[in-house]
Amino acid sequence: MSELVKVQVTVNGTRYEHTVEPRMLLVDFIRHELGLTGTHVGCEHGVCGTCTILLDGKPVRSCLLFAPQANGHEIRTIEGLGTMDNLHPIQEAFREAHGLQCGFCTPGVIMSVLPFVEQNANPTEEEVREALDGNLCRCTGYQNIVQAVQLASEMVASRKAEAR
Amino acid sequence: MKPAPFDYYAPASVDEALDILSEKGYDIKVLAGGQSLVPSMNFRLAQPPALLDLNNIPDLAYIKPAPDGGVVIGAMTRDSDVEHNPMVAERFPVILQAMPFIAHPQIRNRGTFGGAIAHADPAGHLPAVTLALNARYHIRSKNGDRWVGCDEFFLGPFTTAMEPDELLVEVEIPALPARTGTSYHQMARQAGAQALVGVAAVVTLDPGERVAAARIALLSVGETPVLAGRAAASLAGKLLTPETIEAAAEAAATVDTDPGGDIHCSPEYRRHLIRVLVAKSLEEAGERARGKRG
Amino acid sequence: MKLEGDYLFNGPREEVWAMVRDPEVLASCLPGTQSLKQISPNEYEGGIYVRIGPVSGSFAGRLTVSNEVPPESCTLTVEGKGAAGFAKGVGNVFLEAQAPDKTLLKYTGEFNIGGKLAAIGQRLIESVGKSMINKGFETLDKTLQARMAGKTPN
Amino acid sequence: MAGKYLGQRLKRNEDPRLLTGQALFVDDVQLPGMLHAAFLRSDYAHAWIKSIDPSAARQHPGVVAVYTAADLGKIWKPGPLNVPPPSGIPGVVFNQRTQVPMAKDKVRHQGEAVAVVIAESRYIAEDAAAEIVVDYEPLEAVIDLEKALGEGSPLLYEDLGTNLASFVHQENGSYAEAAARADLIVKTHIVMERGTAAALENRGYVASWDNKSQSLTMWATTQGPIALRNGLATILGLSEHQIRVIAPFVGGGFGPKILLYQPEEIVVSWASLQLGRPVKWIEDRQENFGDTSQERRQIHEAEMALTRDGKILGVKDVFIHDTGAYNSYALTIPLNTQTHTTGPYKVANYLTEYRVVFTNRILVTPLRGAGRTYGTFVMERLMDKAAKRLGMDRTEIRRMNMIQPDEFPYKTGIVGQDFAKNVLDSGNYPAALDKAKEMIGYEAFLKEEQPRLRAEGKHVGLGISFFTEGSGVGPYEGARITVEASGKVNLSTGVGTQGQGHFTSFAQVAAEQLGVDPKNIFVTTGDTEAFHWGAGTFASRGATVAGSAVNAAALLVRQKILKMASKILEAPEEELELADGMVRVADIPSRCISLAELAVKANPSRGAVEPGTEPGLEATAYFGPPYGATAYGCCAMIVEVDPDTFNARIQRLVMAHDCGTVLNPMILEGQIHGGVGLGLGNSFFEKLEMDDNGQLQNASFMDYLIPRASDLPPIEIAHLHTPSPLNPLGIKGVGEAGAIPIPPAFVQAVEDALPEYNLEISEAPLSPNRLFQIVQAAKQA
Repeated sequence: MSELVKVQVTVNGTRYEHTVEPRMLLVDFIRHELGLTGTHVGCEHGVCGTCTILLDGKPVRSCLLFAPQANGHEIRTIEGLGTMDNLHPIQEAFREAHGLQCGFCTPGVIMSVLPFVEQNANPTEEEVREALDGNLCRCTGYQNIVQAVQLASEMVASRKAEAR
Repeated sequence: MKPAPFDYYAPASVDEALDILSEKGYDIKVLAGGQSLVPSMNFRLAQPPALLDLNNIPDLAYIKPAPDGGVVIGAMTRDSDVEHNPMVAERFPVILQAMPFIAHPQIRNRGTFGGAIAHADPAGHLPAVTLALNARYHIRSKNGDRWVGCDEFFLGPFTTAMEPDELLVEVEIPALPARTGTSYHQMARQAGAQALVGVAAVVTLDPGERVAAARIALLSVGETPVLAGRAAASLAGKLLTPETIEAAAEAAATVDTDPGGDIHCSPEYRRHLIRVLVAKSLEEAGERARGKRG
Repeated sequence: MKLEGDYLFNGPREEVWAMVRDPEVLASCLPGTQSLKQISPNEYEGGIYVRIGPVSGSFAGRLTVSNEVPPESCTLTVEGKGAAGFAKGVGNVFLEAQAPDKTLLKYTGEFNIGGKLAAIGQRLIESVGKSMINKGFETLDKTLQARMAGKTPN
Repeated sequence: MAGKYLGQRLKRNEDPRLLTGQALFVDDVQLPGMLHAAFLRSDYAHAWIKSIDPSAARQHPGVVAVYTAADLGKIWKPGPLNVPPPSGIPGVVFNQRTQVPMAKDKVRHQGEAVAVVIAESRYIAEDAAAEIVVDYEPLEAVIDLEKALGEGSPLLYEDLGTNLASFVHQENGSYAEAAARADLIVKTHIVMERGTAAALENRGYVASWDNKSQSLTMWATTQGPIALRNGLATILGLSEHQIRVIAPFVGGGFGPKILLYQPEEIVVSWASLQLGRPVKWIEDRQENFGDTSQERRQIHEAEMALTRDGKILGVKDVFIHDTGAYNSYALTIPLNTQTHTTGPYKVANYLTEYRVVFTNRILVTPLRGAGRTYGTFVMERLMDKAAKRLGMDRTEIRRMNMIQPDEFPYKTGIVGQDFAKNVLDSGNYPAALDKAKEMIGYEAFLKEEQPRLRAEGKHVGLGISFFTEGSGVGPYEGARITVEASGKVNLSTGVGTQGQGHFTSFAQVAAEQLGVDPKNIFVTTGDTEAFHWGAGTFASRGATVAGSAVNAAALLVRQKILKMASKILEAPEEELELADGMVRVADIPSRCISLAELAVKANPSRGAVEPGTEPGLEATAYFGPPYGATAYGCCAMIVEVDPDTFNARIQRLVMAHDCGTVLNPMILEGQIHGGVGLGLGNSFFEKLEMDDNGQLQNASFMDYLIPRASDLPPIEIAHLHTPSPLNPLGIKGVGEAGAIPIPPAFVQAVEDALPEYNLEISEAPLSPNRLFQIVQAAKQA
């Protein structure tokens, strides 16, 4: 076993400090050390997108980082969006458009497209499909995910407008 | 699919990194973006005894203009930062054209420009693109700095001219001459999948629209990124016509390369793709060169 | 995977044969070979640490020489096993004297891989295999030159 | 028959949990003292195990135990069959060889488990597994289906003396007689290849034996929790009541998660019993490619006899089916092939015969589509070929051979997966064909658009394919419904849920009967503590069979409610209505009582329950259909082929579909969308590349390609509604619908896009490389 290293990280606004083996994958750290099991594991080789989180605001595969690499960084996971009683607009859009079935890929999908949704008020279907290409879904044929993302873009944009 | 144990080094400076590298040499693996290395480690295909993580060295991430009109890209610059850089887009649109084919945005947010070059995957996009752009690579070790031109850099699959104690610190891409057009085309089975063949073409025309210089680099066709020298030579001094383009594509598919097969692509299909994609890239690069009267 | 090819050595056939038949020399063609131990007149075992792109790890290797017809031909069987899977290559090697100091080595054979190497690395195998064989021959030729230089009184 | 809740596009009850990361999946289970298992698996496809030396692994720090087959004692034996071979077909050969918990003397496929390490973490367990030394004597692998049955082939089972796992022959009428009087006979040789389900969640189990309560709790990614509990009880020598199996949220099933007695289920639960600590095993993606069952490899020699005006006289289909190293699931898949080949068509003379072959590959069990896919592919290819030969329109030849709406129930005489002679229950097949043609714009496309696009240099083709989907088979499912004192309704059933929306659709069924908002109905699926009896979620039967049981139970509770309320409100039952959680007298809404109050009265704390009545507003009911209901549909698509790269893209896809009564159209459409996704995979992306030595060449998502968002077109769906007479709600299944018609429609469209080569494609899946080769061959011919 190699020397343990300290990992200090802010996840969804909460600071954590844990000591782990350097080889621990970031997704295992988030899930099993921090107990935030909303981020899922699908392939552990960076292709399926299920483990996508935001690292310093950008979507990355948490299965392709070692926990110590997150040291000093900020992470956002699905648990950092809305709650069951108060869904984030993107979560609401997924429910409204039936953009999930088994729901296993969903947290990764949502974290992948969250920046896209925030930056695109009215994306075309083609743009949305491109934005979704880094995430595999086996249940939906993507049809309703595409619609959910389009709806989410509208909802986020209109909330922004309201806030102004 | 959990990686085997390793010793972990995360230096904060290049000098510190070079010290560690010179001490460990063959037994330490450099971790840049990790988007190719970590999957291998998760599969336990790669079990390096130690990792040298460069991600804590901010000095290696930058995009700078070169005095000649080119650019210099720090080895740890994230692919997505290159992809969205206006200067790169203006000076080397071919890089921008190739970028979206590198896996997926989530991977490009983490993967690095230098990491892809040093990894030297014969199917990698960036080795071939920088080869077409006649880049040179700035390499540093405790013993000093050296620059290796792209024609001498790629020695075999995943094998470069770098020694185990050396680090790639930046990539220098020279300015394109006037009347130069570039193009990138590839065939993959789906977005983000391995390219079956990819072609980067850089074509410079003389004032009479004849080919003054051409560099055509191919990926996924051999042991390294391959510069299609005979194809380029066949165009020298000629107008780009359907006939000369076809002849060049033929040379690329039959003289410059002897492609092998894999489960996605038989050698015959690969040859076919080389013909089609070289032709398409030359045509587009030529059009773009003509559009730039400079 | 089928293997086939040739390589022209700059040396007499007997010298080339002596090299091919010398497992230490053969082992030197593969970077990372750690040790080699003779376990029978025609069998050798050793460890090798491979580091090529996505693969890095230790393999236990075994080399068997059979069907020997000195200095013309033999069959080399190379087997390797490690956490990443296994590989087995069987090559029939023929040496043809083309001139007093030119020997053409021809080989035909088959190369099979299994486990993760095959499952994850199939697209790489052909190019890596070709590259390793060619590099190996280059190393052999260098060794040959060195040996001959050592033997020739200048 | 849309009601207030039934048939409505209601948002799903389960979504808030799933969307916020609060839904529990098996790998989310964390227990104090939990250990982690990693299996050592064979790299060889076929080898004798000469010895296993686990001593180094046992010494590894953090390792608690290492077990091999030899350590399992009495537990080690081939598992029971999941499904028996069919009764009622004469001359069936069935050589039973089921999975073992870990290989003992011989490994029969790459990925087969040979040892397990139980350690403090998965990381350590994997480290130690690499230290186990296994001495194998490799054997020649049996991969090629035809060679496997030939003289001198190596054998998977020496004692059997053959690689033949099964032989089945069925014939209705006489094909020979039909062929003798035919004007035309078209023949085809069809090859379909294996893919994998690739649910995004891999398999996983957490077993926790509690010594004090002498009970085992097992969280499992299973589609059949009750069957798993019963099986484990038998294997481990426990009472069924000592085991609780929980299938929490499951990240996609698609078939393989219904397979029981999987080695890891047995080893993990047994290890927990041995060690008195919870043990977790989560399959990783690489393991999934080698240890989770797969499907879709058959070779068909088929022919069709027709009159010169296109009427089918008979069909003959002789095929080989790959079952892999074991046949634990018996003959469900090839039986489905047999019953689905003739599909919607009237085929008076039908001969169907197959041999099942053992090969050195992971075992084959149903995967979304489950045998129907090949049958449909074979028949639709024959139809296309016949249409071409006769110069007929491809939809016309289909229409003229279809079973007409007044000909139901239609008996085919062929025994299917439920061991009943196949009967098609209801439908309007020509209407679905017309609808799909209308949606895709059939005539206009062929006459105007295609010629115009061709003139522009575009290679665009149309494909259209019809299919049936036998669904909703028995034996039975059950449900229990309780109105609680809070007014909330509790609903439990024995099936598991893997994303089908049962938490919502079952609530809708109950809500309709009880007049309760579905949001107030708490549905439990997949927990053996909540319901004791059931079979599982497979064969598109969850909604049909369990949904019908829910309806039956809700009806019983409704009757109890009405009976009680009638007394209390002093009004006849016929005058009462149930709505908004109340029972009201229809004309006098102020005379009412809430279900909550009724529930309290039904479970009095003093006094006495009347003799002959039961306490509580609760009922349990079961439903078992006599045979399966047959859904059907017609799919049409427009495909563009890039003549330079031979890449093919579906531009538009329409589906006219009939699965009887619709519980929730939103969920139903989602099922079709997902099926289409897999269908496209089976058409152009998903092939497991196996070499002659049984080494899988693409055991990762880097090389095994699953369709992505930009690979799929928008999907347009139209519903037809022909209720099934086989259940009171008139429901039919839909789970596999999308997957079935895509490959034949896709290859037809590709042929249509490249008419200059006169292609005859007889395989699936294709790939750009394969299409290139097919075109090259056609150019040379």
